[in-house]
Amino acid sequence: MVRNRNFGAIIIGGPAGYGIIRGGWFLGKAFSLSGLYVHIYREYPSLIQGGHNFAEVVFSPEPIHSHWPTVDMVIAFDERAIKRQVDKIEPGGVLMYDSTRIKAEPYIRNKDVQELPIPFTKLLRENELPKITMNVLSLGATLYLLRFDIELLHKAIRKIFAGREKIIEMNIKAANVGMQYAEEYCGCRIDLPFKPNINAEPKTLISGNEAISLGAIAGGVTFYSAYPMTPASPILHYLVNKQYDTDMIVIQPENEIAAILQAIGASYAGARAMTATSGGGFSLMTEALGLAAMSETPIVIVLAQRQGPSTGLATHTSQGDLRFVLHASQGEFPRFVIAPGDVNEAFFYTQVALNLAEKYQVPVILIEDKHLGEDWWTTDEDFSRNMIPIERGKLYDSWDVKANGKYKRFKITEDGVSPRVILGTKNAIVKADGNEHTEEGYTSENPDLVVAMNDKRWRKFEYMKREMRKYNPVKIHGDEDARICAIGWGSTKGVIIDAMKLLNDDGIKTKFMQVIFMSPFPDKEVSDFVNSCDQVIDIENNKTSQLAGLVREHTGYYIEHRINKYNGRMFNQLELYEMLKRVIK
Amino acid sequence: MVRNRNFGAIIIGGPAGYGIIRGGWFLGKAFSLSGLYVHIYREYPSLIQGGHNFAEVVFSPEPIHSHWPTVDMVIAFDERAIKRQVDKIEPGGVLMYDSTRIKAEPYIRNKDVQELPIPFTKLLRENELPKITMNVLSLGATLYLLRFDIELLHKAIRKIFAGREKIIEMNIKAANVGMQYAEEYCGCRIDLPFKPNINAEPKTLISGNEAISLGAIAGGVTFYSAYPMTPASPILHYLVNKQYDTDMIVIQPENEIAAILQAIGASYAGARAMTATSGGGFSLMTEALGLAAMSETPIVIVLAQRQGPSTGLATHTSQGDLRFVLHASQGEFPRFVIAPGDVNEAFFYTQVALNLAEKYQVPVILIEDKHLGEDWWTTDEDFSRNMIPIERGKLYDSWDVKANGKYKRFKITEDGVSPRVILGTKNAIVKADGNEHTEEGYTSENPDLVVAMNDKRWRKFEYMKREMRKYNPVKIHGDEDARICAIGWGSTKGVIIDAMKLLNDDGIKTKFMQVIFMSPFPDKEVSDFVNSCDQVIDIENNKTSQLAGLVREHTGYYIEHRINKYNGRMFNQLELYEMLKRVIK
Amino acid sequence: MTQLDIKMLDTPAENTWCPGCGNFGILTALKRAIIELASELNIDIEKFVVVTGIGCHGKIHGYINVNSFHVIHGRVLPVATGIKLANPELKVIGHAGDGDAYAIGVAHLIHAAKKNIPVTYIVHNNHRFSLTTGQVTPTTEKGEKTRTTPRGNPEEPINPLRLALASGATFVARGFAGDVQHLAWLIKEAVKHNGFSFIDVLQPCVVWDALHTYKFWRERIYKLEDTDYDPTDYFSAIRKVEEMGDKVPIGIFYKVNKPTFIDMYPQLKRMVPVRDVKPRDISDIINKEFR
Amino acid sequence: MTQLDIKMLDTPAENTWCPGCGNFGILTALKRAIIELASELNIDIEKFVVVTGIGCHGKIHGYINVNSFHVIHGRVLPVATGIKLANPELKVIGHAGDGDAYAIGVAHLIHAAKKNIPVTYIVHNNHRFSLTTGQVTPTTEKGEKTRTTPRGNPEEPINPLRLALASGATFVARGFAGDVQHLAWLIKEAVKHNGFSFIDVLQPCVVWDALHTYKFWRERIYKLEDTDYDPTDYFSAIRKVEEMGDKVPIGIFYKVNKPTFIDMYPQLKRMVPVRDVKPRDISDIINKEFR
Ligand SMILES: Cc1ncc(C[n+]2csc(CCOP(=O)(O)OP(=O)(O)O)c2C)c(N)n1
Ligand SMILES: Cc1ncc(C[n+]2csc(CCOP(=O)(O)OP(=O)(O)O)c2C)c(N)n1
Ligand code: SF4
Ligand code: SF4
Ligand SMILES: [Mg+2]
Ligand SMILES: [Mg+2]
Repeated sequence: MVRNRNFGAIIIGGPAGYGIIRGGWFLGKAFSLSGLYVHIYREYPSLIQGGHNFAEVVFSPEPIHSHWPTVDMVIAFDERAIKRQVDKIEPGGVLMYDSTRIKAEPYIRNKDVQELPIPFTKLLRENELPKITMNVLSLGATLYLLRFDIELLHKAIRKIFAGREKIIEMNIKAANVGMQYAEEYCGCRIDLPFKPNINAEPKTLISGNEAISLGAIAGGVTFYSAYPMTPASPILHYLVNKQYDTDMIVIQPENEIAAILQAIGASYAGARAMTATSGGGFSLMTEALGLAAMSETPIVIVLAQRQGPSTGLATHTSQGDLRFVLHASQGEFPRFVIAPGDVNEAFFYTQVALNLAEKYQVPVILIEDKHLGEDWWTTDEDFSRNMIPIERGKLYDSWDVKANGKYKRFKITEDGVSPRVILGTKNAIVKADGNEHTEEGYTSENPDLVVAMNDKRWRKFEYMKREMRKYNPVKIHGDEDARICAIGWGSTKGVIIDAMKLLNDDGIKTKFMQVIFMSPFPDKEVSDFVNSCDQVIDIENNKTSQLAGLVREHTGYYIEHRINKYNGRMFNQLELYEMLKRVIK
Repeated sequence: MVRNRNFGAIIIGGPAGYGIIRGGWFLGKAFSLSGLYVHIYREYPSLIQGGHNFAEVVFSPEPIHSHWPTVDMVIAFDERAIKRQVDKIEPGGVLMYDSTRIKAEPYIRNKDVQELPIPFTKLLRENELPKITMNVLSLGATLYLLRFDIELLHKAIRKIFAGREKIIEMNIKAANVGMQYAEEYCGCRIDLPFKPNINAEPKTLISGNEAISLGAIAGGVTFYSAYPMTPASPILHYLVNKQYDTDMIVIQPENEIAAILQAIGASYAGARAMTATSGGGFSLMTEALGLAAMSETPIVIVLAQRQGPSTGLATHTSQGDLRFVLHASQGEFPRFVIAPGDVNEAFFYTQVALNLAEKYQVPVILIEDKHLGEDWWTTDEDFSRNMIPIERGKLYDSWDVKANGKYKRFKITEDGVSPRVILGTKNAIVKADGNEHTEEGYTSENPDLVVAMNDKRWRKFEYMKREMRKYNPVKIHGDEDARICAIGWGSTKGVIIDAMKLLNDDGIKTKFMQVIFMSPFPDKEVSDFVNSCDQVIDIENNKTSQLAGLVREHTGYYIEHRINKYNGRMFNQLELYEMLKRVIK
Repeated sequence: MTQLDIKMLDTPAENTWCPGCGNFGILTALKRAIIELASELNIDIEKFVVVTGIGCHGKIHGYINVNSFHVIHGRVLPVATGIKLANPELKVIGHAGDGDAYAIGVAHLIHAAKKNIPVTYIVHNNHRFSLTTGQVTPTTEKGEKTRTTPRGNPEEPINPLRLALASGATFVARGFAGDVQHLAWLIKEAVKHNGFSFIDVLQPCVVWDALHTYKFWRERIYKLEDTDYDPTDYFSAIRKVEEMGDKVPIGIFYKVNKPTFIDMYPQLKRMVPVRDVKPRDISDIINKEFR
Repeated sequence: MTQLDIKMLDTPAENTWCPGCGNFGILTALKRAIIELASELNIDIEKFVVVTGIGCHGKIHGYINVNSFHVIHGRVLPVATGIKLANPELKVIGHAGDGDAYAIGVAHLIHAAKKNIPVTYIVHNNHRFSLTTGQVTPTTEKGEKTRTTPRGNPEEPINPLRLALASGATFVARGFAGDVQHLAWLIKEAVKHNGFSFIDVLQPCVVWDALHTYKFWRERIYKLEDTDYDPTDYFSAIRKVEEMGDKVPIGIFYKVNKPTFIDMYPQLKRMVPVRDVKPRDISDIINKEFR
């Protein structure tokens, strides 16, 4: 397979504390502001300084969602970065590195690599630039290599630091120093078949966690309580800063148990409440999840997966927690589990989740992962136009006893949903209970009542199934008529779509079902899909093909072909393409 | 269906605090000591005094495992007991009640019930007997009604209070007073087609929790840490008393998180460690479960199910937590989940669980429920002859560096199991880690290592599957050639077997597969079974037929016919028989 | 406002506490306190919220006709916190057991005190896990035989007041279930206190605790209000809480005013109504930060 | 016994702490303490066990060649407890972060202190969740800006020593990561103490905490051992722990001998070897109780 040259790929790598990821994001920003499609893939270890961080920025005039195993250039801030990344440089590609401190020669000996040593430290000193501008300096040089207009970077700098003139000046200077140095000392260049257009409509560049945070803001969350845990923390970090402008209450309590129970308390009082965590924290929330279910208190929990078991790999991605969230907590109760696959869906389904939690008074788990949560993508969608109306279901702020009778928190209704009132509402005493209870909310062990209440709660499930079908519980991508099929969920969406494009270039037609609702499970849709295929391939970022298990449980269909990756890293396009090629019959 | 008269059934009911359950157990003891088969089914609410407790004692010269909806007699200690139980009395049966305080007339008007009013309080006073002997007094009268030898009861009293002569005397007196009163004031009698033989070989009468406790003692548990939670607490209560004689360390720590982590710590140090809890506590243990898995520290967790979700019905039974325990904790790791179905299996599989945990260095969850845990059955098995050898797997208390090389806690082996050493062993530094780690136990994020370690842990699963097959992962009961089939798990075993007997009396041949291993799932066995049937009926004490879901997930077979009970109560024989009759085609 | 009568707070639920249980006294005190507070502060009964744990104490949920949430074992405080922060105009009163509060849920006590969350926390301290049939708790005396200490509790009990003080609680008190009037007064003071208010209530359990009977406490108890004790000094308080022998003080051990958690957050101070859930325009954010 | 050399405790793992991090000082102190204790007490290195939480501090697991268990966030003490009770001859040293110990795991501190579990608990108090990029913790000072308090922490910090004292800890100390010799001495004293020993270590985090630098502490710190302070009186200690301003005492604040948890249990006192796992004859039990 020959690499499709309609994108560029650049890795920036070095120790934590050097602004590596930030540098990658700057570059992505420069490209996205100029109308290119960008994806920034990143890996970083669980430490604060040192180690090896890298970001791979892929950019193209066409949509691109995933990274590539080889790149046009590596920018290396230390020797380890060279060691780890040098082999990814395409023949003829460029290695830029900090020549003040590193010798690259041993690594590129006999390799077809253009070398661009830059004495970063010296340049910074000479130009009175602080260390933190080193990444921007390297990007100035990069734009020169690409023969892209340096103004792309200037524009990004102005945008990013808007209002802080000194910082803008400093960074523009750094960018220019880098560009000039490259121009002077290097004949090398990177040839790409496209050029960005500085006047193009800027694209939105956003991560899944940012999209979820915006979804929470747009979706009217008023109470957010979370204990930090990678890779869910960025939502907390984002919202904690936005709380003042949005009148949102954002709390970091003593632990995850408190986080979810505060949110449940707030929701009971009438707030729109949300929390987020990763697997370890979700484990601790398990008991309270059942309380929310039993007391029919709406709650949205974002679960950002990382590689387990246990603490596992704190900063690496995985899709290992699907079954866990589907079945967490004792007893039986309906829940929504929704898995967005990209930033658009992250934004959209956060709002959906908030509505569904309140309409059905059930827990809603939004399951994402480190890759979707912390990596960035451009999108053509304007989120501010993708807002959906807030639906709070049967929630009232007054209660007319004459008209409606005595208020009963758990009134048995045809659809299983009982009216809620804002706590403090005149004439409505709200008795909620995590024990089994009467319609009024008094604890009861009466066996008939137990059945009635279980039936009431489960009656919702039928309505939840119908409701789910309003929101694309599955999406089919690719060639509708194809008989070679992939199935997957969550953040692998992007790479699967990209790999299918590569297959298409080979003349192999495929289609791909992305499952978004995991509970209720869209059994009919999935069944129809798998039965329309000659071959179905399950693709997951885990070891045990959990979706395939679900498919069999709900449709009886056994998916024989399975592609799994479970080293904490996301598939790259080419790798997945090759894995698919090996499997496709 | 005419009732098969070869058993007797007696309910004793009244407020908590009156020794109701104890009374039922006394009666069961008297029968079992005389060679009858006994089952004591009981229900009690979540309170300490008052309310309504009852125990139904069924007894027969033939094996009997479950209760019957109607009874030969009700002993009522208060009016509520009459109200709740009177309708269960068979035509011609007896109502015995405390006539000092209750008028029964309104409840039995126009009913074919023999009445035996006994002025308990007065009799106690006259005979200078304390209130706690009231239950024994009623049993004395009961034996008279049955025309059973009062010596049966005397024998039980002597046995139960062995060594405490005063108490024996007092209770024998109470028994006699009851008998004499009945003889004097009542012509009524209960006719049963059998009589117990006082010289028969006594049978063991035991509850599931007691059997598990004995399994722990026999199985060499040295560390037991648990936080009280119904219906798991009786294990703690039992072991806490036995700790001194057995040199077991038995701790009640601050919460369930501490309970399991203390056990994990002890196991890491080389102890054989176990804990037990119910759903809420298991929820809190979820995170630590993953730590045990990741650090490959053996641990046995007993999960005693009760009706959820959340606090649910604290004292009522359920099979609602199967999926939860199968998938609890983030990430993917192998585990054993074993569901004993009766007291013999409770004893046996506790020992198996302890061995498997250490041999495979994985968490083992023994899943039972309130019914199995807290109700009593007779058994013909002599547990002391059913002990299995303790196998601790690759565990050493010395380490020869010359012969074996540097000790590596997570050495990658062919079967996935690495040698353990007792902590403190000379020349072996043991580094355990809940983060992903190297063979030596140092934290690592290396992607190839992540794969190698996941593969190592999962390699065990293949061996676990083989091992499981040594221990009857399924059992088939009933008529091997039948084509009408039931499938179930756990404590419903007894009632399913009894209901099948009733079907057999109607000439309907059935067989029943009891699934004991839930993980690894005995897919082949189950598949062969369901495919040998014309009709398969899934029977579960839950709402969502969780086993049926598992069967489909693992075999593709969809079980259409499902019998569910989810009011917190166990099926009775007749009810299940009738439900089956309605379903059987 | 309608005339308030304590009968209004009755419920149809059957009371399943044992006859003579100390919980009855606490229930009566709570009802009185709420009725009196409602009229003194001129607020609706609907503005009171009770949060209860799991245990005998937790059943109070069923016996009082005010808003209430019967949560899970040990988690009264985070739920109470969420309610209060979501709607600061509510008066939130938590009821926990000693097992609930000092065993499984002790972390929340420390942090609610630290944060000075303005809710009231009433602990029914009966020295036992009573509903689960009488196991040892963190406040069980040394030597007491319980279901799980068959040879007597070998451990020293914790001192809940000391712990609350050390955690920064701004209102620390002890009540007695056998003195309803005093307890009702304490609850009122606690609810009126602007900050985290903590009352450990000595509650006889007539079934599982033969030591701490009504008589036991009555012989020992005296009221701090009847002495010249000054409850505003931390060091006096930290000494006073050690008095637990022949003489057992009840009343307010410590009470100071400090900024509450609500004072600390501007958006909370603005008392944003919880019902104000509306979509927010994000186009500005998108344009500034993401495009 | 082989000659002990601190180099024996080195490991092949790459150290990923930031240059200048206070954790280095704690690591060195721990190594020294262990080496010296091993020879002073004449016990094998294999008898030491370190248990660590999750956070920067937790990485100490990788940097010292003794038995160790890198557990989950906040759960050092229950694991340490299990190890110690299973095998009382082991010397168990827990290392936690301030987030680990005082936020998510605070309940265990209170109960380990209450039970007087004879393990040592060393808290790397750097006033931040550092590994998760610098969020506020329970010990962050009021006003400090952190990742999750962008306008300054509005809350008062807790005082860990006060909390440990109030929970009944029998050895309460503070160390400083910048004074390795003193800290090594403290650790040795703590390990030798027969009971629960607690050391809060002031640990500069050079990345996330600009306030509590080495210089900051050096300007304020003095040693209790250099004064005539008497660490055996609870009320002196409870006053002393409040001293946290221009002058910051380090050293042993409190040290008393009380029965430990191990003393309380006869079967623990017998030091039953953990390896003694053998089937027990149950025929007697069966015959007496069940038949
Ligand atoms: C997570 C969890 N663990 C254990 C239990 C079982 N449980 C219910 S109430 C209780 C103890 C109650 O003691 P306390 O809080 O003192 O209340 P009391 O009954 O004495 O009023 C326990 C352990 C539970 N419900 N949930
Ligand atoms: C249950 C759980 N919640 C959250 C986390 C994420 N987490 C990892 S370390 C840490 C905080 C560390 O702070 P501290 O204990 O003070 O250690 P430091 O990094 O400062 O040494 C957090 C919140 C986790 N690993 N597990
Ligand atoms: S068991 Fe004790 S605390 Fe519970 S209701 Fe009875 S007397 Fe009260
Ligand atoms: S972030 Fe702070 S605590 Fe963590 S290693 Fe760096 S300096 Fe040390
Ligand atoms: Mg209690
Ligand atoms: Mg810290």
